[in-house]
Amino acid sequence: MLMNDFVVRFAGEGGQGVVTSAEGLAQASTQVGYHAMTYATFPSQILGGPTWTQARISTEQTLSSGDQVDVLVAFNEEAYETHAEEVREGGVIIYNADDFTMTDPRSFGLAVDTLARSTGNNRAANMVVIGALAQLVHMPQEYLEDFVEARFRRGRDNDDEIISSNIEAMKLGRQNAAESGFVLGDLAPPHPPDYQQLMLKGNEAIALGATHAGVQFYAGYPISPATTILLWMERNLVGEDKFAYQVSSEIEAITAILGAGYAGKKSMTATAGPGISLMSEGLGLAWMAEIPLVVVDVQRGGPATGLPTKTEQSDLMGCLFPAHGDVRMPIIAPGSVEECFYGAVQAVNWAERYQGPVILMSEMSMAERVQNIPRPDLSKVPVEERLTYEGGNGYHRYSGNELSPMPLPGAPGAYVANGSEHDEMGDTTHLPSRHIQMTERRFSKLKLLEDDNYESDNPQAKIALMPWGGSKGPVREAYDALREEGIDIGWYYTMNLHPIPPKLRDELRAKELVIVPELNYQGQWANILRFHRVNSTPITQYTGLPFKVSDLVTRVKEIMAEHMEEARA
Amino acid sequence: MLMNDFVVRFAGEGGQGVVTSAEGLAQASTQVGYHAMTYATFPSQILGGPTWTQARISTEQTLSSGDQVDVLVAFNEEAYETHAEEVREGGVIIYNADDFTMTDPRSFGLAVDTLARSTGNNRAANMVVIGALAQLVHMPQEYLEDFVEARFRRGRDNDDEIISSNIEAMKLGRQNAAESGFVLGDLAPPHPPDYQQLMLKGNEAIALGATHAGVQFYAGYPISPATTILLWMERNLVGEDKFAYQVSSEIEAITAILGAGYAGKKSMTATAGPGISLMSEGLGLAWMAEIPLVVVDVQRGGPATGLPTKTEQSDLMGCLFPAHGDVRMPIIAPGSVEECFYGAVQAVNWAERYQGPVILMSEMSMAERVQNIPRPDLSKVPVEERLTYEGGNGYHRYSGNELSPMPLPGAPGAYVANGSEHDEMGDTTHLPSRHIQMTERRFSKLKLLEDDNYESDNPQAKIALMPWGGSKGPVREAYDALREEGIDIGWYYTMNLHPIPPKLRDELRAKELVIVPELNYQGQWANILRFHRVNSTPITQYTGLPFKVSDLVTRVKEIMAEHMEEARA
Amino acid sequence: MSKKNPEYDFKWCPGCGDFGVRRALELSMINRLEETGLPIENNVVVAGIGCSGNLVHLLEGQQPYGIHGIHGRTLPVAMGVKMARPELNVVVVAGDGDFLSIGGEHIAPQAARNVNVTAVIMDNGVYGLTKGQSSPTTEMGTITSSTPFGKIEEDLDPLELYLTLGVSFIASGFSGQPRVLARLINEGMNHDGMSMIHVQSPCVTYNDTFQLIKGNAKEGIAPALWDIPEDHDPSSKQAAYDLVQQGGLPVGVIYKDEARASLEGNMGSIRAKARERSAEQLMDAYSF
Amino acid sequence: MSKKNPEYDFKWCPGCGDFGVRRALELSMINRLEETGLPIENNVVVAGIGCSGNLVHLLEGQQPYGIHGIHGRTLPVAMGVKMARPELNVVVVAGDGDFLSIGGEHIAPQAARNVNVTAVIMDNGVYGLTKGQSSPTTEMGTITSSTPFGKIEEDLDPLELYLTLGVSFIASGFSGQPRVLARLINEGMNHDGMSMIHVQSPCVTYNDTFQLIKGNAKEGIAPALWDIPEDHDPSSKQAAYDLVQQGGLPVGVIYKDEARASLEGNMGSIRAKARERSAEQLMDAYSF
Ligand SMILES: Cc1ncc(C[n+]2csc(CCOP(=O)(O)OP(=O)(O)O)c2C)c(N)n1
Ligand SMILES: Cc1ncc(C[n+]2csc(CCOP(=O)(O)OP(=O)(O)O)c2C)c(N)n1
Ligand code: SF4
Ligand code: SF4
Ligand SMILES: [Mg+2]
Ligand SMILES: [Mg+2]
Repeated sequence: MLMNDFVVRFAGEGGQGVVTSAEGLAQASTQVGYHAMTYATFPSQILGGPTWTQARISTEQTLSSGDQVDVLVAFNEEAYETHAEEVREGGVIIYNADDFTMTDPRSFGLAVDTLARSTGNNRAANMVVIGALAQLVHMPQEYLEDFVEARFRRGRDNDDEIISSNIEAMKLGRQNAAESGFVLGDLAPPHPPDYQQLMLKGNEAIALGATHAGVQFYAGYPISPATTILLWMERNLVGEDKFAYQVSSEIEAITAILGAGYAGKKSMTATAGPGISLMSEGLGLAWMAEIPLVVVDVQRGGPATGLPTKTEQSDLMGCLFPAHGDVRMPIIAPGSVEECFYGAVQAVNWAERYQGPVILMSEMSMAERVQNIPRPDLSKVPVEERLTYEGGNGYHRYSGNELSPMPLPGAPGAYVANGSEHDEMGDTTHLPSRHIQMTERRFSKLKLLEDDNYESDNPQAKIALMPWGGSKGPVREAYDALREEGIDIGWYYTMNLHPIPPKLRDELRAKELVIVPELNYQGQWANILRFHRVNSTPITQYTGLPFKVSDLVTRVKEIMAEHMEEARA
Repeated sequence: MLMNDFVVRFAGEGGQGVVTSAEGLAQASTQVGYHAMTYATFPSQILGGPTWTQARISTEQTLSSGDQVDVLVAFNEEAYETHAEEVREGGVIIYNADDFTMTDPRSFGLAVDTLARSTGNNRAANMVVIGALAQLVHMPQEYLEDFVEARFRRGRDNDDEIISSNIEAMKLGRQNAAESGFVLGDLAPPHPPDYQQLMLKGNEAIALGATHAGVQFYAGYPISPATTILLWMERNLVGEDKFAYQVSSEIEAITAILGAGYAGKKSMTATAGPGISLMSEGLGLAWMAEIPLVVVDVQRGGPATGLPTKTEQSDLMGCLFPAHGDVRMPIIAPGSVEECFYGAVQAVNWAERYQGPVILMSEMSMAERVQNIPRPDLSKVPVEERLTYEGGNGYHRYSGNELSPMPLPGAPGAYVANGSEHDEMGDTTHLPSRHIQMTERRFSKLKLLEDDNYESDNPQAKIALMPWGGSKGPVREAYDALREEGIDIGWYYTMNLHPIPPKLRDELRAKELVIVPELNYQGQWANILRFHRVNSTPITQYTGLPFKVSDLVTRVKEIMAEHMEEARA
Repeated sequence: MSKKNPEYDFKWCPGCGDFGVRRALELSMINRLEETGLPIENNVVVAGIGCSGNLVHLLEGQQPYGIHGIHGRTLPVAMGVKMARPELNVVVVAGDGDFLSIGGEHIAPQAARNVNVTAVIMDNGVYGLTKGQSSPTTEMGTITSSTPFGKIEEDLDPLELYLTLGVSFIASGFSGQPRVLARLINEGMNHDGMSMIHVQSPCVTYNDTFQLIKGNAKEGIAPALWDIPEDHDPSSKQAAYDLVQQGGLPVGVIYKDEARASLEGNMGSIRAKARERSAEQLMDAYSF
Repeated sequence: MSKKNPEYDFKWCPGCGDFGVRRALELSMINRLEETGLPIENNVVVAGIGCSGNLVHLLEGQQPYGIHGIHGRTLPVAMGVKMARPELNVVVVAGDGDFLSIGGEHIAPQAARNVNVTAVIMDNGVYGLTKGQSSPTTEMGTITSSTPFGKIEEDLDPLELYLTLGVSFIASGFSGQPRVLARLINEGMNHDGMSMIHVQSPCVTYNDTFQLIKGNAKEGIAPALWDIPEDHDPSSKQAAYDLVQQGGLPVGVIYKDEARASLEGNMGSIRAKARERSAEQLMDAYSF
């Protein structure tokens, strides 16, 4: 039978090639035109420790990493114990025969390392695995060979050697799988996209987006799962007029980029929840003194030090209202690796446009998964520049109730960027009239960020689903399933959590009920929607893991049933 | 004609006795059985600078400092210019004839310092003023003499001298006022309460309440308007087992009291908005590791450094959700100097009861005003102790989904108070089941704080007023005025902003409309009420000043009218 | 607590220096129990965030109390515990990043107060838990994941810093010598004032300095490690400065000021001057 | 900007030391304009929160750019301005509480980086703006509003701290000598690296030290103030340490290391090694 979808989970110890195998399979598949997405978990310790990665290969765009595991590759016994039950019925288990043996009827052994060694290339173990997996779904060998060619042809003298040994390893894997007699079916041929693609992780997409948008100043402090953005910037944000640096804390990070933003550079930092908490006061200052900057929050499990290697969507309230006083941060929450790129560009554009801080909320699950996305055509991704003051001295930088041109040091127009309430020149004052003017000025600028960018589907339904951020994928899959079952429910989604597109807000207000699946306890976005007078109710999960599509389908049905009940009552 | 109410505004330079005169008049009046409340503003500079204080004397309990100024005492010309228009028609202006002269028909001059000097006591200037004011409302001289007696009889050899010179000064003031020919009327005689009273400021009431509740550990960092609590504690929280100390920052303050709370002491700090922002991460840790502590936020104008000497209610979102992750702090917001005392006791009791952080939200306007309150009968103000573990070793401190006894270092039951997600012993874990259990455990404990303590009046009205915190007084006055006009509106009030009394929440949900006057731009409490599915709308003011009763009356009527409109439409 | 606890899911890399520091702390707590008779629960271990901080969970045997809170705040938390309950023995365990970078602000005030806690710093010159970024003690020029072109910041000398800030007890040690280290920790615990035990505890995964510290005769690498000579006078600040200037990794007590009163001691002097009042008495001042 | 600005509502107390520091900074900016021809707007003054920080609003004459942000964060903000726009002249003005207490964490990293900013610290040994609490430089034993029974914390020696942390230019001055101070500030501005100008700027309201500093012959009080002798060698760290140990209030340049590269300079060396790529080129690495 023909399969459109192939889900493999690789489980074992850190260092056993769990991640490389999964990413290898994903790469091999996308090379030939499949869509692929991985989902990675991380051991909390540095070396070793139980870990697993899942790869989903599909003929269509993938929305989630899939909850139906077709094949489990168990690199050790503990991995088998932990994950065996996740394998769908009719699924197959490949175990590392070099490490252990067992008798599960669904399983066959593969002497991964022995076979690799036999090719004279110890590092080809993951190719053995990929070969075996390909066999199980009858993926043609030439597909794999193209990938090996593309991956290892680097103009070294021993390229041929390496390539042939890797191909040999795959063949051995294939052979063993064939001998095992197990077959899952035939993976349908891919529909290769006719456009260029990128294969990358969410954090890489954010870094690229920020770079395209013109970020020239980056200061950060290491913290999982945001560290990779800092390391990327330190390697790539180099050259004249560019600065990327590891500072001594998140307080230094936020205040340093604030100084840079004031001085005229597009500046950014990235952190996780604990860093957001430490940036509270600095974010309030950026709001008060009207200084453009971007903070990326790659969310992990909270509160406090929380769950550094798990995924969650629980920082929303902390990001919207990070500080004391009347503040409300613009928030962009991408829902896919692709949106991580466009979200980052938009965050930088927003900061420059309204002259203030913007928070880009990503999540562990997107930060670390690899996914294929269409390569953005940069010529079509507009980049905005801040409105700067060009006149002479004696300028009143804070005059009026709306945005005004921002002077840059070195040029005329000197003023004081002031964290105390101030008059039009930026000098401290306590006049009630000034506090009124400046407060309204700061909030009025948010209007500049309002647009109509949101997704909607089946808009006439009385009940609608509205996920946010990284839950978009699984919720969309659940939505499609519900619609196929003929259930009348609507779909709404936007990256722009604040300010929310006004049209979207009005559409949502007209609904009887808006169901919000989100990965936190309080139902934070559902609460915010009620701020907006939308009748919302959350579906919450706080396990440190993403939603499962099947769970979502069930829970949405339950809520709809209850709602009908009440309506009747 | 008989007056039940007498409002005097004293205006001048810092150092001219503006504050001492106002507080002197208030004290003199309360001594003889009137009720009194002052309202103080502060110059932003250290010496001098324009400042004013208002004193309201009344035969009934005072709710606000009054917006109808009967007498303006202008210590210098600028003060006259600034405040003259605030004087009600028929009001009187006394100007400091030693400083300037003028011709306003409503005014007469008083050579304050010259007259004082003529009594041989230069420091009696404010007595001259008080004497003159007493004359204007025919307050009997013996009232004043009782006060002087009570204030200056301290067992010094020259007590008699001091007392007679002060009385002399008052008489001179009286005489001059009498000669001026101005009269306001006769202040109705007081109904002296038959109970003991205290005359104190909000910050003093908080410090006393905390002390009664058993706070033994205080760490703080100076910041207006909370500094006086730190200074009070350093002077008075002394002796065995007690510790009060100025640390190097708010981050040290919150983490130090966290250590003390863990070690078994009732601990507290007080700060203002900027400090709350810096305490974000520490508050999240206290929530996560379940450590009792109390943070007092004496709100001032925000955001950032904001308006250090002005009043505002804009820290609510920052206090409810101070940090990243799923947290939601218990919040108590007193609405009067008296409630500052009881609120402080309750805050400490709450922290010990549910084993976690509690935020007491006060305001600049309450912190610095003097008011007479009934002396609390401490024997009737219960103090709670935390549930501590008494058993042997091998205890699981975090077992179950609800509160459990807390072990104290030194005794058996060792565990790790952990800011990462943890198992029952407090060791770090990433098991989904544990994150579920611990999250529910942390939120379930809030139930222990739910009670039915709230005020309600005219409960059958479809529209209700619900202020919070320091706006209670003026809003109550407005409410009484509206009711006298026969307007059908209800009244609700509670100090317990989170968790909100469940019965109150249900009553509010049943309303067509709940009007929330609050001193911030966003309508923060109105927003939170919509969280709770209450149809709320705010009346906002962001001037750095408290509400005026007259403004409130007008705006409530407007909103009610609009509402009727819509209802009809 | 790991052995007893299957859910706890962190392990140090095989060969990590922190194993030795853990052993040393276990020994010192047992010594203290024997010296004072006070149970292990009388110890409170305040841990930083890092591989090092996980020590509080990995201690074997009878368990002390612990706090494993947020990154960089061990000292003020420890101050809170100590000043709330002076009879407790409070020990800080933290890494170079936690203690000297994000937490650096807390050293000066605690030293000025002379808070009676003992801080054991596991210096591996790197951020281990976040996988190998540079820390304040990483040598200038070093290539790390966060300094791909070499670190361009001068490295900090913690021992000299402690001296300048007026820490009243300063010792230096090596994780490879648990018994020696235990003795130093005990001496710090017995010192009535702030005690710093700065330990070189190599990170074998991201910054393996074992060879540099112990030396390697074959490869002609002289050991950085040297024992502080008997005749060093730890009561002399000048001698301490001179010793620190010599570089390498000195093992032993560098400085010890026994004359200075601890914060607890000074609070006593305040209590002598101040008049303690009950809440009722304090209210009287406002009463009429 | 006060003169031009009726709404600005802060004034220093008559006789406040900060008046002299303001004058000195005005002079040094004018000198710099004459030396370099760069306009005053080329200067960015990053101010701390305190009476001292209000200097940025009280400057007379042609106005520089300013940032008056939040308490204790002047140094990292200044680093951001400087590394974003190295052609700007960045000056920090802050008080002892802002810079050494809540902001103390930022000195070590900026010194290690040798960020090319000039910090002018107005040390009055007290928290002025909050009305007289003790600060890190308040002498031990002093009674202040926050130490009603006397301060029980050892006071910090900022000059020794700067030396230990490796600040590459350190000068000490007195607000009563605006012209001398201006020269020191200019020398700091011209130094390519981190410059500390630590100024005794008495608070006449809460901690009046004018007499102690200038001395009083009648009352037999010797001046604490002394000029650093011509023959002092500021390039020698040892000489600098010795000088600081002598106590009192030395006026002049204490230490100056011209050999060390600034952060900006070191970034240049990175740029030499690194390969700059456009966003398009960077995407190629992920493209297929
Ligand atoms: C506020 C905050 N920022 C960043 C982190 C991420 N983080 C965890 S440990 C660590 C540094 C660890 O280095 P070190 O203190 O030297 O300990 P080691 O792992 O080397 O023992 C960092 C940056 C965090 N947990 N919290
Ligand atoms: C986060 C924060 N904490 C506290 C304050 C209150 N505050 C303002 S200035 C100041 C200290 C001022 O002392 P110093 O830095 O020495 O300046 P000075 O007034 O003496 O010139 C404090 C504690 C604040 N503004 N922000
Ligand atoms: S990474 Fe380094 S410090 Fe962390 S456990 Fe491994 S060896 Fe030890
Ligand atoms: S309080 Fe002190 S520092 Fe502040 S202005 Fe007055 S004299 Fe100057
Ligand atoms: Mg380290
Ligand atoms: Mg000061």
